[in-house]
This record gives sequence, structure tokens and C-alpha cells, in this order.
Amino acid sequence: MIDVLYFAWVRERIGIPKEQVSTNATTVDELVEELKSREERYALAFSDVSALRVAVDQELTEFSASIENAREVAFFPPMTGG
Amino acid sequence: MIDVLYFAWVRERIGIPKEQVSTNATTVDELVEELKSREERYALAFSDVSALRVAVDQELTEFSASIENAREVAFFPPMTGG
Amino acid sequence: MAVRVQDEPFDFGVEAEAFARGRTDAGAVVTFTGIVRDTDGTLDRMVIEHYPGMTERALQAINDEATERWALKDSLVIHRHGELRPGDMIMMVATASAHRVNAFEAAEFLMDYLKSRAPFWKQEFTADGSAWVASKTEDEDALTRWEKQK
Amino acid sequence: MAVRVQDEPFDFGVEAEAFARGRTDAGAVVTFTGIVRDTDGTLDRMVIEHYPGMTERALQAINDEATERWALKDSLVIHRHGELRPGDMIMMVATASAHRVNAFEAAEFLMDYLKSRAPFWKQEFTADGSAWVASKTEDEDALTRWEKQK
Repeated sequence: MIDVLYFAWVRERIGIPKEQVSTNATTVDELVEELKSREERYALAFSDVSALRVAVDQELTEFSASIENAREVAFFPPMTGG
Repeated sequence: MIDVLYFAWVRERIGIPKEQVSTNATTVDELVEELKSREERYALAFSDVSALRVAVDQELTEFSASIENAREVAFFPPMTGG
Repeated sequence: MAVRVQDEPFDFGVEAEAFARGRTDAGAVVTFTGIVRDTDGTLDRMVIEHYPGMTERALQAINDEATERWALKDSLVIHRHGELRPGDMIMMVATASAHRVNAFEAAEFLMDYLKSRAPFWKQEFTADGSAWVASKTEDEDALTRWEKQK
Repeated sequence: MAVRVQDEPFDFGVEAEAFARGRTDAGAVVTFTGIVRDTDGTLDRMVIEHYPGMTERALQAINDEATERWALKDSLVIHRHGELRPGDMIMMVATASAHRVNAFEAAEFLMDYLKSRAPFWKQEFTADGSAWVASKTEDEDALTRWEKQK
């Protein structure tokens, strides 16, 4: 089981801020494919991953990154702080 | 008659902050030569004009600048504000 | 070398003064403050979402890197989240160094990284509805300046 | 777009807060503050001499140029003269702009020009006597950055 978090408009499209996901995915990319195949709202949110950023265990990383042993994966648009 | 002002260590070497000078000099360079010929303390203060800056009527300028119609000429070392 | 992420307003004057006061080790203090703009008078409020936990870690990492690269005597990052109104202060950074070039560069570095690497997202609310603020290509591009230098 | 040359201390926090407060036209405010350093603990005091009349003119001219080149919403320059102690604030600049890059660049420009073009001279007093602070080649060199850009 892994915690999956969504922020900003990704959260709005998927409709929830956080969920627990049971998955065999070993990379972020594989996790995204699994989620997209679930429901239309996921397919929509992840339709263009180049517009998204991902953090694994609160560290920014690439979509090719491993999620084996990860506790938490978060998806969000590019940051706009400052 | 022209007001001649001295600041920082130029003032200290010449011994006064300001004086009125009667001169026929038409440029700063000529004025410096006149002053140097007066007394040792002037010769010392102006021995290396590359280490000095000059302002005519409160505008930074070159030693080749004209002082015709000028009211005020000031000599000082490079600035160290900020 | 403090980092603070908070919902509450902060007092820029008090923070800036406390940061600079009585330093005899650092001749140069630079601050940057970001303020909610309302260029055309239509903004009702801004809401800033963040990623609790990761936000603090990201800011601390950016701050640590700035401190190391510019040999800062001190630094401060404060960033608000939640609801803000036009004119409200969103965030501030402050840097203290022996020399002004270091203080300026470190503050710019902190701002550039904070913009594109700290997990904050701004949403603007007007009478017409709400919109997420889009990230700017120039903000991402600003980071390359610091990579080349290293 | 204010310039102040004064013998009295100024309150950095109050000035910074008043400068930034409630702006809805400028999202970015940068301040720089110069503080009397005492690196090796020997400085008793610093005395800053200036050229009354020319000082204000020079600062105003530098400030006008910064305002024009970076389309600033506002700017402030305060510089003290007279006697200062370690930890005292010598001067500050503040810039307000719609964008952070402009606010940073304008503040750096103000500092670079103020250092080498405004008629101030610092003299340091220690137990051993007094010495005029020497100008730095790097301060003069810093100006070339802005000439090239123009």
C-alpha cells in the first residue's frame, strides 16, 4: 500500500486530496498507467504528464523513478510559490 | 573667484575644507598646476591626480574639464559610501 | 538559517529589523518580499495551497545550499499559505553576508529555487470565478543561471 | 522615489515596512542595508564625510536613472553621514517593481552607483588611530556591468 497525494488542479480533477493505493507498480510511470486505467477522471488528470510534477517520499523526481519501498507519491502541477 | 572644496584625506593634507581662489585657469588641470605651485601641502595633495576625483559645480567630471563660468570645484579621493 | 511556513501573516518590518539589527559580522543584508498584486483591480483573494512536510524540507534544502554556496552569516525564509488579499505579503527571504554581491546573489538564488522547487500553488479568485496561476517558463529558465555557475 | 541624506539614525524595520505595505501595484520589493562591520573587534567608530548639496544631487540622479531603466513603481535611498558605531546601519535602498528580476537588478544598480558615484568617504577609528577606507577596484569594475547592458 502506498499513499498517493494530489495537489492544486490535479486534486480538483481527481476529486480527492489523498488515497491509499494497492499496486504492483515499480515506477511512477507504471503507477500512472494503473491509475489512468481506473476511471475517466484519472485519465483526464494524467492525460499530459509533461504538465505535471511528481514527488516520491517528498523529494521531487522523474516519472521514471522507482517507487519500490516508497511510502508516499504526490502529483501536482508546476509550483507557483514566491 | 571660484570656491575650491577639499574632502576626506585631500582636506586633511591641505588643511582646510574650502577656500576662495582667484585664478585665470580655464581647466581643472590648469587649476591643479596653479595650486601645486603655491605650497608644499598642495603639491603633496595633488602629487598623484590619478588617485583623485574632481567635481565641477557638483557634477563628477574629468581633470581636462573646463572651469570657465564654474562656481565651485571640489577635489576628493574615490568615494567609499554604501 | 531559519525557515518558516505559516498560515498567519508576518510583520515584514519587524522581521527585517530583527534580522539586520546589531550585526557586526555582516555588512550587507538583502531582503525580498512578495506581495499579492491586483493589477487590474479585479482580484478578490488568493489562496495558496502547499504540501505540508515536503514544503519545509524543500525550503530547508534550498536554504542550506544558499548558505553553503555564498558563505552566508544568516538567512531567513518565510512563506505563507492559505487565504491572502491584495497587498498582503506572501513571503520574504533575507540574507546576511560580509559583501553585498553575495547577499544579493544568495537572495536571488533563494527566490529562483523557491519559485520552481518549493511545493506551493496559487489560486486566484475574482468575481468571475477562480483560476490556478500558471507557472512561467522564465521561472524554470532562471534556474539554469545557478547550474552553470556551480 | 525618495532620497534622504541624514545625520540621524533611521529605523530599517519601519522604513522597510512603510515602503512595502499595502502595495497592490508591485509584487516584488527588494531592500539592501549596509551595516558597520567590525570583523576583528577593534573598531571603535566610523565617521562618514559627505559633500552637502552634491550628495543629494548624485543620489537623485542615480535614483532617477534606476527608476527609468527598470520601470520601478517606487524606490528609496537613505544614507547617513557623521558618526556611527559597529552594528549601526549606514544606509538602505528599497525598490518596488511588478517583477522580482527588475526589483533585484535596480537595487544592485543603485548600490553599485551609490558606492562609486555618491560623494561619501568613510573613516575608521580604532585604538591605534584612524584610517580612510580605501576604494575597491571591484566596486569601480561593478559599474561596467550596467554600461554594457544599456
